[in-house]
Amino acid sequence: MKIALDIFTIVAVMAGAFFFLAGTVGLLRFPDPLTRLHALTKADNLGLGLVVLGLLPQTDWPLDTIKLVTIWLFALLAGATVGQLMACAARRGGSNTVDTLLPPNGNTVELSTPTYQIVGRQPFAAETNRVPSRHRDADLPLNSTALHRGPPT
Amino acid sequence: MTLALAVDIGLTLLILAMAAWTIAVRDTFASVIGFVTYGLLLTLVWVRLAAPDVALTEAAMGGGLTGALLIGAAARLRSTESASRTERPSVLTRTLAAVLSAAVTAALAICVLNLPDPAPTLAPAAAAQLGSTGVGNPVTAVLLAYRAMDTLLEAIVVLLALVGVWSLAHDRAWGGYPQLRSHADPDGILAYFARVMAPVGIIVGIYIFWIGADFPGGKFQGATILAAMWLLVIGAGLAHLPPVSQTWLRVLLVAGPLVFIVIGFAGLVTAEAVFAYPNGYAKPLILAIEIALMPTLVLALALLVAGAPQRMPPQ
Amino acid sequence: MNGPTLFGLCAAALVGFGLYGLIVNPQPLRKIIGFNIIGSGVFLLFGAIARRGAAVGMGGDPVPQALLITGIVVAFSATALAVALLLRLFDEGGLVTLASEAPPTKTTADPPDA
Amino acid sequence: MSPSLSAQNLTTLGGLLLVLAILVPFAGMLIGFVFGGGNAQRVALATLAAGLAIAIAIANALAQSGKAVVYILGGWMPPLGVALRADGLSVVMLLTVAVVICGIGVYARADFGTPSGVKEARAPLIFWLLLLAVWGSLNLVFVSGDLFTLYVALELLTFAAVPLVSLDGRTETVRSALRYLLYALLGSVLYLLGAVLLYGAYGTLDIPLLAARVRPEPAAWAALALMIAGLLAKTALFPLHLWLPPAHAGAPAAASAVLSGLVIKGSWFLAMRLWFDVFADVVTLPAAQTLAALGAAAILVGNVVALRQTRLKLLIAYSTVAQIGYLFLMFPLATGLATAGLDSAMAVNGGMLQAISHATAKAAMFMAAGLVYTTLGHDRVADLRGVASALPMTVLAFALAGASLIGLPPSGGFLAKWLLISVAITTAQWWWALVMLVGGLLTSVYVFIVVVRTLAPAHVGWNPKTTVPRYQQAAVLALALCSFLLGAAVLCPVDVTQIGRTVSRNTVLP
Amino acid sequence: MKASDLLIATAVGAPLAMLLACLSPAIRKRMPTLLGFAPIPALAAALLADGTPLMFGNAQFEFSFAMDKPGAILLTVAAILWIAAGAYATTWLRNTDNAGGLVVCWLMTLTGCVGVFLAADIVGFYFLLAVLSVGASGLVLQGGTLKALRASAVYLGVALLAEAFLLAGLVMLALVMPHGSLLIRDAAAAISTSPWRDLTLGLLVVGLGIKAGLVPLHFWMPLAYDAAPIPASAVMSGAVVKASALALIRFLPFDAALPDFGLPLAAIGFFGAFYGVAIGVTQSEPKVVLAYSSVSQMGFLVAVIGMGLAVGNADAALAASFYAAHHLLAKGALFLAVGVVATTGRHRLWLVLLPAAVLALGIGGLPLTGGALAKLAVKPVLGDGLAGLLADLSAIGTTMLMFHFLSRLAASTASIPSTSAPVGFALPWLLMFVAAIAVPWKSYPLTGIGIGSYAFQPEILWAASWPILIGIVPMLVLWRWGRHLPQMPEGDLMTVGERAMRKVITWGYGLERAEGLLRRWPVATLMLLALAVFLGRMLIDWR
Repeated sequence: MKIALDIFTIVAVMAGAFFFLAGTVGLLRFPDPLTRLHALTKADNLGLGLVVLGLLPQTDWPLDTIKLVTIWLFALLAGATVGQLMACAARRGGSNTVDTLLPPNGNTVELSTPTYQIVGRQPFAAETNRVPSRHRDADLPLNSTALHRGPPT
Repeated sequence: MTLALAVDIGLTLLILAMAAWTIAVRDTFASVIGFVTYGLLLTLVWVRLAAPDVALTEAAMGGGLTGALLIGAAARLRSTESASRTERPSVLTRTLAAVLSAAVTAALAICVLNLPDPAPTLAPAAAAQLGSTGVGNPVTAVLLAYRAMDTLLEAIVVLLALVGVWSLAHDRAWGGYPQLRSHADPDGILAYFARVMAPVGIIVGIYIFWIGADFPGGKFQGATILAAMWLLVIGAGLAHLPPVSQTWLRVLLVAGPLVFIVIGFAGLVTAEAVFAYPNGYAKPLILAIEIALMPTLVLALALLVAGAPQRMPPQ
Repeated sequence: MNGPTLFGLCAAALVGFGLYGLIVNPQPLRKIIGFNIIGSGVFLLFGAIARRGAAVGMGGDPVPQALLITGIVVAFSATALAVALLLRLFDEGGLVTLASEAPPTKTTADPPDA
Repeated sequence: MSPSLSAQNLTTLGGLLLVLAILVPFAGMLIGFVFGGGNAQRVALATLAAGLAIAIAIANALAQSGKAVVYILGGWMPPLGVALRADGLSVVMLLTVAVVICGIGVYARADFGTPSGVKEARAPLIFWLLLLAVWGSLNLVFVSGDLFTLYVALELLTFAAVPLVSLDGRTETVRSALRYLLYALLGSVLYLLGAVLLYGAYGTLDIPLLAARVRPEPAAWAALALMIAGLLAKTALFPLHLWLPPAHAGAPAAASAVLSGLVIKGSWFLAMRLWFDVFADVVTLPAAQTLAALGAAAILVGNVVALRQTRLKLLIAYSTVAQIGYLFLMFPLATGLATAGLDSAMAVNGGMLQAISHATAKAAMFMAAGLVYTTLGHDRVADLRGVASALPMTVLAFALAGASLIGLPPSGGFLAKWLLISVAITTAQWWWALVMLVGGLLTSVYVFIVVVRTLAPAHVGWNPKTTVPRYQQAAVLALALCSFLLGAAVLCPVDVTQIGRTVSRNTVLP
Repeated sequence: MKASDLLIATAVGAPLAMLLACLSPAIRKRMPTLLGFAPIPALAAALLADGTPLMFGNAQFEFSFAMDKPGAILLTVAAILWIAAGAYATTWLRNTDNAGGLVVCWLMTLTGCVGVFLAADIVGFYFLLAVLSVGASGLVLQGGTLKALRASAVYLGVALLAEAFLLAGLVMLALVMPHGSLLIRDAAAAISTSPWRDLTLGLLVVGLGIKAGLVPLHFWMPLAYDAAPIPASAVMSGAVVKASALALIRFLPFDAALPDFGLPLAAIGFFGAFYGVAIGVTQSEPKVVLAYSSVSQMGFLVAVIGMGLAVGNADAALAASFYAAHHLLAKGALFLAVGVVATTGRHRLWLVLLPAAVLALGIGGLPLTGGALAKLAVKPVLGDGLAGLLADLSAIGTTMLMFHFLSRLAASTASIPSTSAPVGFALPWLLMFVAAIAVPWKSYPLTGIGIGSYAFQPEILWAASWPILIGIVPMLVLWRWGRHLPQMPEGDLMTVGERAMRKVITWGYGLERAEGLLRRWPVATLMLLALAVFLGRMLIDWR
């Protein structure tokens, strides 16, 4: 019985690792944030699930197993929230470049009204799609004209 | 070439690669992200070095709070990115820096390679007197019994850093509250996440604080998690940071060290030395000190991340 | 070549990287990251020494591990103070690099200082 | 099982005072932080008085017992626990810091009093809290016997000093505070690296135990080199002084006095403690002469650049850079004596006297510059007319402090110069004596320039911007007199600085 | 407390007490009138005190004051000059409003001067010499003109340079003193046996030489005496310079013959004597001419000391101090004369000029004056070989210089011919004139050099007078073609010094830029790492 569980663990963890690999390749290959998010959230969550599943038989019941599962749940919750937030920020900007993901770097955002308030940022013109997909985010030309500073306090 | 060594070598190479990338990449924000990843990888190394307490601290403090601090700062400083990049030092400076850093590294490597073989250690001494401290976890025993003064000073360091951060407020904003950058939609996903995670985080934080007496854990790790939860709730826009001039805030901030000093001097009466615990009462006293230190650390760490007061409270 | 020695050498390399970063990167935030990397290198060296001192059934010498925790918290406080100074410098509108400080001997109208 | 009995008999009578010397200032800071507003100043002044009393009590305990005052914290013996230890050197520095901080406290009542209308103002509250924090951390540096506790003390000192620099919040003071913080952090991380190597090689961080175990081997060399380099960065010895001039010139007067007079003495004292107590067997004459060569360069460059400054506070800041050079001239002299098998007490006493006379003189000078600034509205050296008529006591104090820095008798500087020159001659290292004499001449030039400029009669019809309260001038004059009359230290019967020196190296013949 | 201890204590204590009393403005206002009385205790001590030293301090360290023979002679005459100059200064200060500055500096210089004369231990001597220098530079500053500011800056700079040399010398001396005693008495004995004998002697001679105006380092003297007010110039040229001369006499070991040290010293001295005359002749301002005469006479005095050292006879000290005492009186009187002449009209000029002429020529050795006695006292020390000849030649030169001074003095009378000097100026001048004539005669036998009547033998008279007669010839030549001589700038070497200073300042600018470079972040951090590696390297090669 022990051997079977070990084999199951090895197989499950290998599968999990494979999905992580897929997720990473997706992160590097896909051209814009939305598709990258898609790859990451899908592949990595599944990968994590498989790895946790694979490790379950190794842990002794009941405390460690419950801990492992709760850790998995927290990871899922955190991953989903962050993914949704980034996707919302990307779509809200109507454009797909990494600059829109960042909060406007004006000094202070007036939080007078609880609703989220966009401070003076024109969306990018239609030039996003000419950005070659091979282009890594970090080297994106940072034309600060698109992002003009918020009202100085 | 045992499997463990292979894992260690892999981990080391991964960490060195991440550190090199963090230093070498041109964009500050990417460097910050690299640093956060580096912090999490370092947690793995602490686990490999059989130091779970330190792993918890590194994950909470090194990767978590420092990461949050740096990401916030990098976001605000993006506009100065292009200006400061022009001041890249000359090739001569960089080669000299590389040579001298390599020299220091080589010196350290030589020292590491001929550290004495029966490594001198204080583990037996610590273990021998662990009983009188009434605490199971030897690290907590060192922190709160053998070297109690260092922990007291360390709490004072955190408070002093907070006073230093608050001293950077404008005179007109003194007495106001720090303005944490919050962009949350009250009924958005972040608010929901905060409402779900906060209670769970608080339980986990107190749990880690509680088991710290006998198992890896402790007040710094627990306090950091609670501070993180408080920052999450404020980040989600569900609450405001208290104004700086609030009396209860200052009393709580100061309570930890003062209780520590009082109990320390009480030791003079009951156990003939400052910071000594009378026989049998060590555990309760240590717990009392830790309970007093918790609010101080939670508030101080959160306020350190929040920064200097910027906005006056609505009169 | 066992685990602690390997991580000791890794710590030495990290200190080297951190020093290089602290000297060369012009942005102060990158310098703070460099400082943190040096700090983590020093702590890693201390951890490796603790692991070498494992005895009496403990995973490592508890004294260095306790000092490590204190060190990490002190390093965090230092980073928080440095970042606060940096953001205040940014709010003042000053160019956020260390080098741009005006040479102290400029004879133009000197600023009113207290 | 109560802590081992040997801990009790090691803790001497005055031991508890050491714990008080550290915790009273910090407790005062915490209580002042809670009360806030005007009360913080009252709490601070009360703590000043208490701290001075404690320092005097410790000195008394040391003089009576004739050996170092020791306290084993928590009863845990040193390799595991932490011991506080105060020998002659520590007690002399404790007294100096107590006296100078009380002088600064009296002086600062006028500049950092909370205005009546406001419940709590930022700068006054922060200043009083940081003053107590600087004091507590300095006391810890002087009495702690454990290298890691000394690391935490250095960090406390830096965190207390940096906000003092940017207290008035102008852009260039914030920038110089950031430069100071980053450079000081680099220094303390190198110090920690050295401490870690020592623990790795010898298994303890306690000073006497280390002194017994340290042998000349790679770990000791690397540790000593890194720790001393780190401490030199924090003391701003010449090539590493990038942060000192803008920081000390930009800070408000009382803060500059604390920074220049006291804060740099903390890391210098620690370097001395390491050099003479811990690494006594590892240090070599060439290494000591490297330090003194940097000191000599500091004296020459610091003084010449000070001559060219147009603002008084920058002139005094560069004078600090030069005077720090003097502090490091004692290292080769003492090591020379030790390798020659003679007692190195004379050189160490010379260095201590130099440090004490500089602490009091420089604090008085910066506070005098502050008074000049409040009276004239500027501190341009070229235009100090009429100051002598407006502030006679302050100009006298500045002149006395200058005389002490130059080394005119009967000042402490003169006695230090006399001791160091005689050691330089006995150990045939006459060039350090030449450097000292040339440094004294260069210092006299800018002290003469400033004093003569203040003596010039004022423009007709000019009257001071604000009249300065008399007790501020009295505080400045008191500190200057402390430095000027320090030469009388030769009269005290017992050689205080050598009491209970943990390790006397002179018995070691090469 | 024996009587002599009390006398010595009040000698130094009185001026010190008055100086400290000046702290309160009320007393400072009334102090000018008391200036004349401050030196009286010093005069009493000089005349009455015996040799027992006064000690105060504890076992660790104690100041000690004592009165030896050279000290007694010089202190007596110095006290007389201080009293006369004090009276002169009282009237001088009557018409100036802020008298406080001069009073404080005056009392400080007086305390220092009396202290140096009485000091018997090294540290006390060095401390009081520092007080003397700072006070004297303050006196020069009281001249009030921009020239006075420059002169006092030069004076203090040179004084502190001398103090630096002196400190090094005294420390080397203290190291070789027998069982740690600090008394000057043992110093002379200890020097000849110390391993660094030549270096110590060199440092002491250079240090005291600067203060005594030895030639290559004399440029501050004409500047200071010209810029300072008249009473201050009188006191500085008389008492202050003699203090360092007395120190030379006390520190140098006369018992052991040191030809390889004494002869070069004598050579420098004689060169100074002739150099002073050569430059003095070209000057037009009477005070500057007197200053160069002081340079010349101090050179001659150092020559005497040098010869005494070379030949190793002990009574050279007494002879030199007697010569210095006479020069002190004469020079002080002449400076007061300049002040008196400046305030008297042409009609009453001869009333002042005649006595001044007697004193001036006396310096050259006019028979029957104190000068002749001084030259007589010094003759045995110099012997009659080359040194004797040089002495006579310098007498001729001095006479010529003095004639030139008298002609310049006559030209500097007050504009209104009928005015006469206020009594406050004339009385001290007369006191000094009488003292300059009477005291040498009275004290000559006391010093034990020879009996008074010996001086009247015809051949002694003739030996003293032929240099004066010969001196008249070059005076006539000078009076005839004097105008064509090149006009040397006042502090001759000073102009060279100023150009050097300007070059140093330009270096300063370069150094400052380099220092600015050093304070860049990358450079500073690289220096830190380089220092760490270098220190490590320095430690390693201990094996």
